[in-house]
Amino acid sequence: MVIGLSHYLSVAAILFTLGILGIFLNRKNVIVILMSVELILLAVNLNFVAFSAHLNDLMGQIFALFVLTVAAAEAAIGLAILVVFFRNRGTIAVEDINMMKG
Amino acid sequence: MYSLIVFLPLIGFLIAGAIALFGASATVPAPVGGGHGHDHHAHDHHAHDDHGHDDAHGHDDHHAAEPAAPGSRISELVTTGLMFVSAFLSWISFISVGFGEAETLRVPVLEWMTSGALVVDWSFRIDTLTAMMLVVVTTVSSLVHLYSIGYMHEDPDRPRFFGYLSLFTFAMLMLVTSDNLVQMFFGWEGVGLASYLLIGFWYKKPSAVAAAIKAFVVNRVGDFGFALGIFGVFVMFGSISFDAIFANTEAVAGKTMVFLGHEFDAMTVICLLLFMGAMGKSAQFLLHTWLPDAMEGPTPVSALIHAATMVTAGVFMVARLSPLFELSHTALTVVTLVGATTAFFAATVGLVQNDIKRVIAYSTCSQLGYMFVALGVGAYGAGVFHLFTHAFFKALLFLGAGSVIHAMHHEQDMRNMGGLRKKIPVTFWVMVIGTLAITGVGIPLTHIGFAGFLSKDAIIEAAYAGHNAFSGYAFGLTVLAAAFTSFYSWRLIFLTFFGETRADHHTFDHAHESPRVMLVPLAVLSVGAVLAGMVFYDAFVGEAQAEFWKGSVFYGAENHILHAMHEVPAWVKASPFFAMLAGLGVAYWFYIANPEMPKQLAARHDALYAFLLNKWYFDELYDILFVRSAKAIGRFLWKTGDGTVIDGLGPNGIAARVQDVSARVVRLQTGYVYHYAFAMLIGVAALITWAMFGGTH
Amino acid sequence: MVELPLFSLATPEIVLAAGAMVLLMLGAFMGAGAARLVSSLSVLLLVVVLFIVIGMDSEGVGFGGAFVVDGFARFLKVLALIGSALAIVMSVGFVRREKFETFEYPVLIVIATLGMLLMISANDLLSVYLGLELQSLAAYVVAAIHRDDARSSEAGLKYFVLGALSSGMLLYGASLTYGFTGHTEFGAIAAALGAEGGASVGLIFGLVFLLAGIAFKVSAVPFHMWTPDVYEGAPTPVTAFFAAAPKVAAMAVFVRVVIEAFAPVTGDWQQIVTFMAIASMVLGSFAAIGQRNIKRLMAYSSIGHMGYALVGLAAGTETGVQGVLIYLATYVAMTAGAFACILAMRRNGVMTEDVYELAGLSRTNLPMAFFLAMIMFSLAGIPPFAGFFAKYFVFVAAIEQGLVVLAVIGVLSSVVGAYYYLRIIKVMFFDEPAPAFERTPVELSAVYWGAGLFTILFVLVSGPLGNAAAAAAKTLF
Amino acid sequence: MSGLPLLSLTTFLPLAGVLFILMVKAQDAVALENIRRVALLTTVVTFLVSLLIWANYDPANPGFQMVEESAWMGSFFAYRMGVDGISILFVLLTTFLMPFCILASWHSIEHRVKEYMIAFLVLETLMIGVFCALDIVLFYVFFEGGLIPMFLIIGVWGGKRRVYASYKFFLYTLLGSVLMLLAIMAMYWAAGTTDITKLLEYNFPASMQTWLWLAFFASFAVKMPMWPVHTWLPDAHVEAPTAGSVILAGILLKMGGYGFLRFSVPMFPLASADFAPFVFTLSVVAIIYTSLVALMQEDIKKLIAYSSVAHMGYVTMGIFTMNQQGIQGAIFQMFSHGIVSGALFLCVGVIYDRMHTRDIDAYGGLVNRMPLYAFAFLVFTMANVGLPGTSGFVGEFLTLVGIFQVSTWVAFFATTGVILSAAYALWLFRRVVWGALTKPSLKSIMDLDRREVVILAPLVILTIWFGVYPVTVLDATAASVDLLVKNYQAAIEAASQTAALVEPSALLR
Amino acid sequence: MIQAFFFYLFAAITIASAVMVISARNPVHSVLFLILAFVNAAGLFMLAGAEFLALILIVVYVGAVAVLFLFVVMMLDVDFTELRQGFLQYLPVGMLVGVIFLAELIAVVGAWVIAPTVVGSTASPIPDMDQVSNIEAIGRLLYTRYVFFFQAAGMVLLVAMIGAIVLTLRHKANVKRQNIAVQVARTRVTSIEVRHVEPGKGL
Repeated sequence: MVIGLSHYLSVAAILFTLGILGIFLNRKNVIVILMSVELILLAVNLNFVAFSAHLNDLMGQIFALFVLTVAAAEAAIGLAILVVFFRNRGTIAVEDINMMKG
Repeated sequence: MYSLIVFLPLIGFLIAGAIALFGASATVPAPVGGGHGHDHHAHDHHAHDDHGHDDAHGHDDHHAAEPAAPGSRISELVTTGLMFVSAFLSWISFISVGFGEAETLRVPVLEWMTSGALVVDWSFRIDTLTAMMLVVVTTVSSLVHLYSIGYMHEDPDRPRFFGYLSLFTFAMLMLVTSDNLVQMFFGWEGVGLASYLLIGFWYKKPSAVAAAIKAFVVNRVGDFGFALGIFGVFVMFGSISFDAIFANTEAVAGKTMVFLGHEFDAMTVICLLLFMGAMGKSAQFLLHTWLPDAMEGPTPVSALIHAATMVTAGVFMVARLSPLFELSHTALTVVTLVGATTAFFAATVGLVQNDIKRVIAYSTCSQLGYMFVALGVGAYGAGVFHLFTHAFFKALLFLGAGSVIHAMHHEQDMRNMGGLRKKIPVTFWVMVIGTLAITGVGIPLTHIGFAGFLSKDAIIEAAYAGHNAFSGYAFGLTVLAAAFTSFYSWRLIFLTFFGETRADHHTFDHAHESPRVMLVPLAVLSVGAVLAGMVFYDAFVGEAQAEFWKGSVFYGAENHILHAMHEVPAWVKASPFFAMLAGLGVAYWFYIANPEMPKQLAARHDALYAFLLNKWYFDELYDILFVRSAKAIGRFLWKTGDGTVIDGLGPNGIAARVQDVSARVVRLQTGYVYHYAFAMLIGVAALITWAMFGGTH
Repeated sequence: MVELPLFSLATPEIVLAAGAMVLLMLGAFMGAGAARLVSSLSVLLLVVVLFIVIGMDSEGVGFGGAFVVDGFARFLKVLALIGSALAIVMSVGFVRREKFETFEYPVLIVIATLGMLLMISANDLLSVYLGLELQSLAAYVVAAIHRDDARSSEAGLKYFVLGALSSGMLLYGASLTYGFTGHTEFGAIAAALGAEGGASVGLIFGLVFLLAGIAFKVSAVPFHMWTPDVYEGAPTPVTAFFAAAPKVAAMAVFVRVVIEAFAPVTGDWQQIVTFMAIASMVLGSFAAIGQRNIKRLMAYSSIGHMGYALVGLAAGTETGVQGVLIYLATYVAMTAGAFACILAMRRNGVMTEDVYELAGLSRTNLPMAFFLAMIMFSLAGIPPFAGFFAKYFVFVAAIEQGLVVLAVIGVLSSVVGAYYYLRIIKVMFFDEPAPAFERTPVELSAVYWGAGLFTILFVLVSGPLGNAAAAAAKTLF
Repeated sequence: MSGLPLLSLTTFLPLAGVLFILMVKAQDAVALENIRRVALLTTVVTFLVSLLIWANYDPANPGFQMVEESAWMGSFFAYRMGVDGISILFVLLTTFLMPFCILASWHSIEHRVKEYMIAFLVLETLMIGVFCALDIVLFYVFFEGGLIPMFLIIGVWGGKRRVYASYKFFLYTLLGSVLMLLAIMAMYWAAGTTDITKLLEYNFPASMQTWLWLAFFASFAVKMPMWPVHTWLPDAHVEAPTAGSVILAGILLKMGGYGFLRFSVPMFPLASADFAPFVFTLSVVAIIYTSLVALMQEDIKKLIAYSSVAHMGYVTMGIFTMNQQGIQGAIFQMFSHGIVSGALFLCVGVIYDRMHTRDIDAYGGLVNRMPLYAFAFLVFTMANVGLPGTSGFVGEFLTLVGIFQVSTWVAFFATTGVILSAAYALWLFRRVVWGALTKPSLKSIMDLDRREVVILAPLVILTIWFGVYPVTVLDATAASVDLLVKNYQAAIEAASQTAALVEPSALLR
Repeated sequence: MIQAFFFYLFAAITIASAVMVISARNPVHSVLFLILAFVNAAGLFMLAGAEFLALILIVVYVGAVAVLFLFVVMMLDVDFTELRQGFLQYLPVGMLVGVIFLAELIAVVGAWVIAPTVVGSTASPIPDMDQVSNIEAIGRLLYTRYVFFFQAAGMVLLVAMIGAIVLTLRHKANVKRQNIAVQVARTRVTSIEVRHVEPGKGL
């Protein structure tokens, strides 16, 4: 049984779907939404790596590398904003983030 | 010369109008402080026709008579003077054209409209018919001017009045001198405007104003047909100039045109449409309702326009267009029918009217019916002849009635008169002459008689001799109408001048003969009423007619009516005379011998009496049919059509829907971040699904 | 062994990056008092870079195909730089009065601008991603920069969460595209697609995800949801910044991706863009009607305007791209002018954002009312103002391509949109005056005078600008 | 003389006045007086300059004259100006009416005089531009740009419901014209030019013509306005200040008719032929419907507004007769209506300035204290009614002559308008002018002052002059209209021949 | 075979952990499951031949990012009892969207094709593992051809740094801070004041 490209892609697809599902299912905590986004990024990286291997092309890996890097930076900023928000409002419940609407 | 005839009244109008306008503007009282009701200047909203004297209506402030407008005298003299010049020139031209050798003359004045094939110019066409009309118009007009100097003596707005009179005369002259249909239409509507202004001269009287509007609008109904007729002429003939039209009648005859989705004989359509205009202007049956109401105007106005001149414009038009009408048997039949019906209808209504002017008005209406009967059977000369004679005696009757009214301090109800014969003898005698003329007194089977005798009898004979489907009908009705005419005319005389007076003694005691300036025109007209028929009979319908008319009224090849009418049996010729006698007898019996009789009769046949008294209920019918329904429809279209439907479904409705949509869209923006994420994800899912399964794949 | 990349192509970016770091250092060492100096210097820096962009004559592709400089890029870079510079200019007074003056703010704007320049010049999915993240991360931070203000931090949080999700989608799309074509460089992608002669289902998948990620940045429907909230919550100068420059960069990416990389599958992306354009125009028009908050109103307005710009893109032709460029140019000017006026809405030391606070402005401050009115007419697309010509060009392109339905919906929604622009004018001109605003700071009045005059006199300068846009558009084809 | 760019000069001269007015900074009474004077002077000078256009105009030449052209925006569109027999009258009408508008606003506008005058001058530029533009995009720019000053004029200086009216006016007309914009773009796409002279020569495919025609129709029908998209007009008229109403009725409505003549008929002849019955239907409905509605109005301006709709019905009907009389009549009708309805609104303005109400019921018996006014009002009423001898007659008559050649049904119903117009106009005259002066509030009303006489007297004279001697106007339009009609007929003929050729296949289908 | 076994093992654990991430009651657990998912994904990377990335994922991601998450979750004192409420409210629509995505993705994946021209024409082919290690190959590309990306990533990190600082760093007035420079610069003169005290009077 050979593990081919489609196996990897399937795993990535499932991860991606789970990430999306996570956004729908969770409505209480912003952090879990961020984690769902991390899952999506993981799926992306898995895709890149799989394609890289399949195409025999390093670009995929390099792309994934940068994705990791940027995702780290993104996480830092995101969490910083979250902290600021928490300081102002004392909550990070998703439901409470609705001062502005309409 | 013709330009002078036509434009002198215009100049008169401009001068008088300018005087009136600036005079009025200069004498407008300075603003009065505060808003309290009747200050010294505010009395002028009372009706003007009771100026100067006390009357039964209790207006107590006449003594503070308004000062006459500045320039009153000048405007009177100028307009009257110019009118007399014009009248004098008209007679010269009448003699020279009608009895001389002059050919049909065209006087170009100015370009008017040019658009492609449509060329309309201001220009005059002078032939016998025109010259005859010039005489009628200018003579009556100048006499009315003169008469008005006396009659309107106490009115403060004389410059305006004389301006209007001159304007009217100008428009009428433009009408009769026009050499194309559009200029005729100009005159047509111009007299409409002038009559509107004159009827509404006492604009403070609501009834006068209402009558003015009614006159204009009803006339417009006729003009509607006239205008369509002009269009039809242009389409069929490619021109609206008389020369071009008359030259091509043969080519167009028998052609058909599609009108309102059906194919009709072109000439019939055109003639009927044009005749509709004539019906309006000449107050024919169905479009007659404005004429009695028009009596709200000052009496000289009634004499001038609603008796002698304007209303005969329709007759003139049909005569002028005789080359067209000759080619449409159907149209002529309709003309006969309408004319006869009008003659009869108006006569019946005239039987019971109590207002002295209204009686004469219905009489006018009836006489116009006669003229149309003549035209309808093809006896154009007879119709025009009656027009001619009628102008004199009807003007005479109106001015005489005016004199009566003047004497009675603006009392117009004959039930409040009586016994005036002694008080105002001159007026009495001229009225009798007028009545003799209108009832057609003369010696049967000869050509000796008052004006109406000759012309009316000619018509009745022509009706008998006519060949169309309604000529018999016309004959019967005209004879009957002649009896009625006699009855109501004598009734007028008896009620007014004979018996014990029914007026209050104050009025009666103060009744006085009119001043000379009013009596002179009456005298002149009396002469006309007596002689016009006898003098001109030959020229108009008799042996000399061909060289008199010189083709200005056209008789078709098969039209032998002028001969036939002379050949009718003697009983036919005598029938109007006996009808007249019958009418006179009944009138005498009712109003001299047995004055209680009419009341009993009216009581016994109250339905019929009311029917006649209310003019066959035409006003009421039209009120429901047109006025009220137009208002109701207008209101409905405004409120429901524009308001609810168009605005409701259109701008306002759309605006409201937009607001709704907006509110709904805004509600999507919940403020919850996960909803936003949902939107994105669902959006992507939808787009992907669409891109994969829909779209180009 | 591998030739060194041609750095000179990236001169503006390098100068900007270096300048940003210098300014950062300056601020860090001078402390809080340096904010104004840093602001001024960053404007100066942006202007310098602006001149470098205008003055540079080298064009081409560098860094292994990742970076491209062409007329298109330069046109939009100029716009982005102007937008950013105006945003900083307009913020100076605001941050001081609102008491959160920090030197990081201008530096972050400068870095965001750097990100935009990278986006505009991006010729590779990876450089798109990096430029976009650089710009976005800076933007997330500045949205929340008024950190003691709950609304500001909420705006930052929303922007961030949704932004992160959108970059996830973008990346997923990029990965699929890479997987199908084996390349991330636009030219190579196009070549691979061209050779294939069409798109496989997988690529369509990738394309949609990619476009979704980019559409988020231009706030096209249905990826627009963040816009109103973030615009409202963020400090007003930040909103002004968001509304102008980043849209330019994102639209540049949008254009380049679809025109350059996905040219062989035009039919596929065209319908997606068409859908987004229609949805954006309609939503922008309808949702703005009920708004009282003028920043929120401007948010919906910008959604709508991006829809119009996308109309030009949907055409996918040179004319269309030219239309997009002109649209962006006028949009930046109008937005800057409008926000300058919004920033001037200050009474008794408090900013007001309610539309009705503008009541009777024409009698208390006629120039401002006049220019704001003209800008509103322009935004509504009424001739003879700039906004009309912008709409004209994009719709011409759409009609040329037979996208009649799109054009009809577009103009109809512009009528609906006119309603709310008119309301602002109505409030300013027809209503009874409210108390006057505080005296307008000179930099704000300068901005709205400039922007207002530009919109009014655009009709005179439209020729050269149109030609420049035409030349810029030509480089893509 | 001919070297001068007369059209541009006329068009943009008012803007020079705007600059002068902008320089006036002071707010005192003297400054206001100066602003008014500058505005008046500007409009008068513009009128005088426009007379030069008339002097240079050759009525025998059916084509465009005094053409100016300069590059503007690459290949997309250019600055092109020119006049022909169809447009020159409107240019003159515009420049002619403007001084009256300024004069009419002399006292009635008391606040924000500066802005008011600027709005009017800008409006004048835009209006002249509409009639001079020879580039379709330029036309559109002027056409729609005119909405802005008018919107402000109604909204700022209007009556009670001014906001509703101004919105309705703006959005309604905008909605129509954006569709036209799309059509313009499609034409550019098809013909590759926006030059009107070239577009006139271009043959658009028949199927395309239909859509283009409809799009243009959407715009012009609203602008005219035709039934059933007329409801903005009464509202706008009622709320607009007097001068605004004058311009609205006098000029802005004419843009619709001008548009039909300039674009719809010559450029889309086949579609025009197909849609002519449709236009006739709407026109006839407009004539009868709005006349009936006018009958019931209680507000003077609203009544006149509805009568304008009815009169515009004659115009649309005349245009689509496609014959010389109909089209010339339509042009004349527009020209005459510009003078007459403008004058009527000025008349309303006179009494509104005194009494500050437009309720018909609030008046009555004005003739007692205002004879001059009554006279002027009578003349205009009669012109409105279409009395021969006034300018109102000529247009009405010619259009009806035109339509009678095409359809007697339409002519029949349209002619009923002459009855209805008499009814509502005289009914109005009766209620306002005639009758006894019983209302206390009117007891001290003053007649026309010198300024008002200066405003109304020329209009009275022109109303009668053009009724008696309309040849000047008709001659000016004759050549161009002739060309228009010929080209139209040629196009129809060509199409019918090709249709004859393809008919068998069409049958097979 | 062994490769397949490990693939399925890693894949199964990754997916299972991902499910737990989104469904865990406690966010702390979620983070921990996230870490588990990352680690297993690193295993998958390894299987695909991306050794460097695999290790980076563990070192950087698990070591830094995930821990940061954990830190924040712990720091923000969240009331966990409420967090589960309404968990299922959007399950239907979420499942629908999820199923659509998954179905389409699987469809795509199942029928995955690579543009035929692509194979062999890649921009940066992976060199033979025996001659050049994965990390060296990446390095060679990263610092030459893709230096632009590298620098840009640097700027991104700079922004992250500035952003984190500007948002969260607070100079609280009531907190005493150590100022080393001041401490070091302390001299006798600034520290000690010698006062001459008059005898018998005190200060």
